[in-house]
Amino acid sequence: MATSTCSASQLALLFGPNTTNPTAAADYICAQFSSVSDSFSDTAFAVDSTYLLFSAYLVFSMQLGFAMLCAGSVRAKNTMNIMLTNVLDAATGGLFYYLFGFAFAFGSPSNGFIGHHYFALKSIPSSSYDYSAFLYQWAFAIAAAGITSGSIAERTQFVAYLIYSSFLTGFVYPVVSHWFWATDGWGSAFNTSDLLFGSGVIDFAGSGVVHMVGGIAGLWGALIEGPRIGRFDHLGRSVALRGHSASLVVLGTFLLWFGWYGFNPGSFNKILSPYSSGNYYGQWSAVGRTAVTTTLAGCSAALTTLFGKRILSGHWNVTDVCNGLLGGFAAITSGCSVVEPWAAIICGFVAAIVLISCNKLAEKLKFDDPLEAAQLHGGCGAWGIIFTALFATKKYVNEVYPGKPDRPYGLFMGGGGKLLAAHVIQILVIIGWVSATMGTLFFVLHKLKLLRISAEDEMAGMDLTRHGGFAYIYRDDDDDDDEAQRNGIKLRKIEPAGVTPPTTN
Amino acid sequence: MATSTCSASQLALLFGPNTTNPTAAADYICAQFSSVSDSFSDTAFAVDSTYLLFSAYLVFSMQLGFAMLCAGSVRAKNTMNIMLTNVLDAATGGLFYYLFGFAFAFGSPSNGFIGHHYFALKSIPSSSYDYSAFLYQWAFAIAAAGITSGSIAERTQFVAYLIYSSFLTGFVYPVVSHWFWATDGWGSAFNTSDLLFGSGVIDFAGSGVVHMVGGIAGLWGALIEGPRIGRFDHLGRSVALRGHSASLVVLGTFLLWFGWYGFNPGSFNKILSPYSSGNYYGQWSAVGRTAVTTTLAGCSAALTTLFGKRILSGHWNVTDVCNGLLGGFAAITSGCSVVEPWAAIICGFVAAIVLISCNKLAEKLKFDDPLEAAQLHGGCGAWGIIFTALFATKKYVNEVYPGKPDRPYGLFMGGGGKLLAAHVIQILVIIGWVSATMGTLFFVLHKLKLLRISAEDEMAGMDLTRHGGFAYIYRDDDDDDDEAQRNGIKLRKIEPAGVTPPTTN
Amino acid sequence: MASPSCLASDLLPLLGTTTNATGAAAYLCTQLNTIHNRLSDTTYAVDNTYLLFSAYLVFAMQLGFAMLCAGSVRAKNTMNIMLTNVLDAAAGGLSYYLFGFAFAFGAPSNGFIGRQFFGLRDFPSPDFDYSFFLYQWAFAIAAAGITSGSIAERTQFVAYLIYSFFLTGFVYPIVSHWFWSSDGWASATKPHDLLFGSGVIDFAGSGVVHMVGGVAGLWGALIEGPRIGRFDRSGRSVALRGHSASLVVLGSFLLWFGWYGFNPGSFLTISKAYGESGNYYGQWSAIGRTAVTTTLAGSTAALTTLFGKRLLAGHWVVTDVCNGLLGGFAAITSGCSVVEPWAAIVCGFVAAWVLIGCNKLAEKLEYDDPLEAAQLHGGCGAWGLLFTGLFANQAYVNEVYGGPPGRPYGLIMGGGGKLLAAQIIQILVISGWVTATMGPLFYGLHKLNLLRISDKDEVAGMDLTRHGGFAYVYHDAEDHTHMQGIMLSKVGPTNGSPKTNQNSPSSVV
Repeated sequence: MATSTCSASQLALLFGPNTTNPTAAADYICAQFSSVSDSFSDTAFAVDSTYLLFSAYLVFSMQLGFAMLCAGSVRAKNTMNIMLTNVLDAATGGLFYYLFGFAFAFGSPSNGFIGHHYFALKSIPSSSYDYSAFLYQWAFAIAAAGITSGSIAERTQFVAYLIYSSFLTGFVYPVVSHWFWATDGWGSAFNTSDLLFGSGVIDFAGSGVVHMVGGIAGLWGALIEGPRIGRFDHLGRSVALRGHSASLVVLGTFLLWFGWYGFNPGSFNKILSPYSSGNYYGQWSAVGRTAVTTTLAGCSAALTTLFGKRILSGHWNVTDVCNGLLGGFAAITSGCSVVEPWAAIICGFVAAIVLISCNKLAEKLKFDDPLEAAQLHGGCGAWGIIFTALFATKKYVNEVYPGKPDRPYGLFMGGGGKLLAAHVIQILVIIGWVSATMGTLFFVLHKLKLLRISAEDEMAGMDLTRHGGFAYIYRDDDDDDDEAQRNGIKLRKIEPAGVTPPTTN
Repeated sequence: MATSTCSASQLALLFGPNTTNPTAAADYICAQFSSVSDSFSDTAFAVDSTYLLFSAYLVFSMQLGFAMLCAGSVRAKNTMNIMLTNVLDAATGGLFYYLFGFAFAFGSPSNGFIGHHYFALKSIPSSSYDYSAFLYQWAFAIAAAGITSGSIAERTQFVAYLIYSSFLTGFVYPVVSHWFWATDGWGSAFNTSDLLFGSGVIDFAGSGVVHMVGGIAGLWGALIEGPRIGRFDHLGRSVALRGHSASLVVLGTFLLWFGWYGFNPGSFNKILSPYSSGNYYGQWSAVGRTAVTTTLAGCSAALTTLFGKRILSGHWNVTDVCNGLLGGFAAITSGCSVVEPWAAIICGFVAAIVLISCNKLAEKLKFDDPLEAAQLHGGCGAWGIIFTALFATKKYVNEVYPGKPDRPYGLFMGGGGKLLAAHVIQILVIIGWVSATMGTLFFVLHKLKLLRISAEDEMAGMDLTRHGGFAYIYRDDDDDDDEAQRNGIKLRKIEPAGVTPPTTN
Repeated sequence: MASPSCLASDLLPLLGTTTNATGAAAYLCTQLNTIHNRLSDTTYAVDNTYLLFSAYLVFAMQLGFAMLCAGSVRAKNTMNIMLTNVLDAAAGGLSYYLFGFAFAFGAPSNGFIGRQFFGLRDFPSPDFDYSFFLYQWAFAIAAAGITSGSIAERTQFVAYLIYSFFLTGFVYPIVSHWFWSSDGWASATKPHDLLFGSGVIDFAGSGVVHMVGGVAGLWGALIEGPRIGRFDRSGRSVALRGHSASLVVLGSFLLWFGWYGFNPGSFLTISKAYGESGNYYGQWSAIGRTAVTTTLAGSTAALTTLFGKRLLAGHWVVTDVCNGLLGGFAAITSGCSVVEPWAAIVCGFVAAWVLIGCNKLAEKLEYDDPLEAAQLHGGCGAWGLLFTGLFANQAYVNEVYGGPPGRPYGLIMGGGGKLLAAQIIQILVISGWVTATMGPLFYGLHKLNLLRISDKDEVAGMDLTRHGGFAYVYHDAEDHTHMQGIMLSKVGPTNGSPKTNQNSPSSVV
């Protein structure tokens, strides 16, 4: 944030020879100005770093949200497994994104396909990226892997999990984010030279880059593995395998909501950036507006799901409402910064319908995704990208993506079809790229018998066979009482189940 | 952040007598500059306070993390007990730290041993400490007490808990933090006059001051109480008494991770502090770097534990991974601000091994610590202090601890052994001080029969005997149906246990 | 921003005969004005950062409410109460966007109700930015969340939707207009014509948020009557304990965490000097102080409850301590910014006893509130308003509320009774207004048979009858049929569900 520089020579001329020592006076005054200007620069760095760091922490808290959402959505016997994968997403993601993920994504100057600087944070901080930028992007990267883990839950070998997670966080996702977010990505709206269709893709916080990538990867994983045992009965009817704890689902959903305030508004990266200096309206307002659009999209999606599901299934279902809510968020993520609040309500409304339809379709096709991750992040994410191309307003596009006047904007707002074309390209390219990489990976793992666990393991639950025991022990029996234990296990086999009413949705 | 002051008399001379009214002109201009400079000072206070306050809130959220971690790690019958202790840590800590803890810790000017100003926040805010500093330090103080509560869980009388918690938060911990963090502490690196070994101790966010203090206190408590009933069988073999909910453990761990971003980067206290004004590199970068080193240390510790435990016990164990993760964080806490990111990976790797070894040792010695708190915070904390003395880089040490050029730095980085010597002293002194105070306290409580609960209480669970009932009621029986209830209880006695496989670790 | 802008015409005569005095003066002033603009930008950025993150913290309280409510009800109603909490936030978002915010802050308007900014039209304005809307929305949904606790476990879902919409969209915004908007009739920030020359000091809403939620809950719970089994046939109180203390503690801590957005965040801006610019003491210190008073009030209330309950009930009860803690927070919310830290300790101490007293009273009157929300938010909230009238500190009142000097302050601090009078008026008016609006609403719903669920539903649990199943499935029935599961669960114990003695005398809440 440069204050216009003070030119001592110019000022000296203005003072002229009547002043005793015009040069010195001018120097003196200009030194003051330049010190002020330096202070401004310091302040701006401090404020922006504070903003970005706390946003990154919020995004990180989404990982906790994913963990709780996933844990609550699977059956108790696989809880340890899915939570471990979520912890490891963050941990392996941290190492791989540090070593090369960030370099692939943002290592400019580079080509349009992949970055190649800043491996292991070499030469960071630079004038373009500080450590806080790395931290923020890392939190995004692990979110993508977290999405996929939901799709393949309850039936995937742990080793397969480690492999795909490293590959996704370390390579597949960074490359996509390079394309659409780095200054030299081929589809990026920040690209300084050669914008795709003169516009570039406006995927502000990553409906495509994060959510669709995660969702499509999950789609392939779940397709190749096939449904869980018992998910479709011998007549092919769908049988809901309900998660074991709705409390954890709600906890996770709210934490994701909380974290989304880092995800969307945080994607501005800077808050101290006036649109016209000295005015009450600046990037800080845009940040606030983004938080508002995010909120409204989620809210309207939740309400639409509530009433939609009530009509379809006859129940007021909290887990469905939670999923609808998240679908609304996933959809608004792309356009959150460039649409009006009223448009966000439309976005959420349609997102809920998209999610319900995708779920119906999945059921028809006997596609089993324990967390609806492919439908939610893939389907609603794709809708979000289209939505942005329809509703982006001219004013906001130019404010948020400055530097090039007369950018194309939303079709319905009178901005022509160029943005829409770019966005359709984005959807196709992401589907293609993720299918080509993750699809292949899952297929190879499948062929190597590394993907799916055995049927016995699946029936018994992975926690017992792989993770050393169940997640919950609400009854305390002395663990050394071996006889009672053997009894317990024997009796469990013949004992009837607890109260599990069949659900119809 | 003072802009250099503008001297009107000097400027007036430069304008000279030919200017109509040189004094007034100079005054006018300088008044403008001094108003700008004041505004900068306001802005700096506002930014730094914002930063510190939100960091304090994050650190506070660690208390929630501890509560959930502890709750999940104990058996269901003691959940209410341990959660109550965590709530009270925060509450009693709030009062005692307000009344005298903060005064003992930071009440300068004082001697090197203990502070004696600011009792009950008298004369706060001052130019050195604002309310936000108190809040931040309070959140640290309650963390130390939270650590100890884990070690003595499931077998300690509630009264003993109240006594030790007040003593630790109000006296033992503040004194230690005075030594190493206050400007006149004898071992502090901020000490302006007389640095220990010309260096002072670099315990940036408190591997020693917080974690070792909590861990050693827990060690003595657990040693004096002895293991829980059933923890070691009559042959002396170790029997794992598993916690009742892995979900809560993961929830707690992620919350701690989230909070650690307040703990470590927040310890800078200020973010708007340039290293050289007008440059993109400043304290904001150091803050970001600290967040990155913290992340990487935790990640590498988690992965090391994952594979280490897989080799040792044959399971992929999520609670062990969580503990490993926390061990990595506890270790990096000391050096987080002065080491390179790659060194943090080493720190985490070793921390995981230290934790595994400490646990093996504890098993050998029949030391029972339900949360591994003494091993984790004591052991990894001590390693962290050593680590800092080995890997602290020259540049970062001088930036983070300015004011004295040519400070000693890490041994492996070529900085000589002075820092290491100071750090060894720190470890010894903390062990000595905490043993002398908390060891004695626990011993006295033990002799007064106030420490350990009766064997019957322990078998039945403290929740039933002391806290008015169990924490969970998942089965709803119609509460008026007394017969069913009596039946239920009767049947429970003769019914075998649920599936609790014996675990080997 | 305090810096006066530089006027070239001021500087010109001073430079006088300099070769190009006009040019020099214009040059210097352009530079300085750029600086002032940048300072203004910086202030906006810092204040918005502060307000946004505070809003996020306040939003986290909604999660806290959800977990607290979930843990405090029986397992069979968990899905129901959590759904209401999710919908509070969602329905509140739409209604507050469409008209709630306009009713509350749509100045210029009359003293009763605002009428600008419907659907965020003409937003942002110089007075309000989006971040302010977000912050106020987070407050509005908190009020609805409070009420949902009072009527838990026995209310029809449709009734819930109706009252929640009405409360967030109309009742609450109007109250907040009265006391917080710059043209509310009792607001302390009004430029002239203050109520009793003082206006009401309800800084973060002990009255506006907590009492509104609490009184609404009171009417709901009164009209519905107690849950089945809450009082036995001889009228003795039987505690119906919540199903998970872990969730209660989780919720309480999250609320505590969020309260740091609620109270200190209510300053709205942080970059503001008090008096002379360039001093270390400014609004940032007041914000820190507010966080400290909040902490101390809660801590004291928790400890008071701990020992008080130990004496009364003989147990160390964690859920009671959590409620006490929250009572302390609800009470300090009104005066947090204008009292000394030591006074906050007094506030918390009394709040704990107020809560215990209210609970005793509720038991006597056979009033059933599953979360003690009416007692906690209504009772402690009212105490908090009185407390502010007694203990508000002169210096702090003038710093925080500015305006004319010589504002009335706390009675005990020597500030006379005017503030206290205004605070009492506030309590009466809030009780009256909420009673007049929410009372008839609940009564109408009751008459239409839309309020309370059937006895059968209540015994079976709403999750099973309305929400498609129980919240928890800890043991997996792979292929067992529904009938077996239910049938057998009636006659025999299921595996892994500890039977607790729910009628143990210890669990009297």
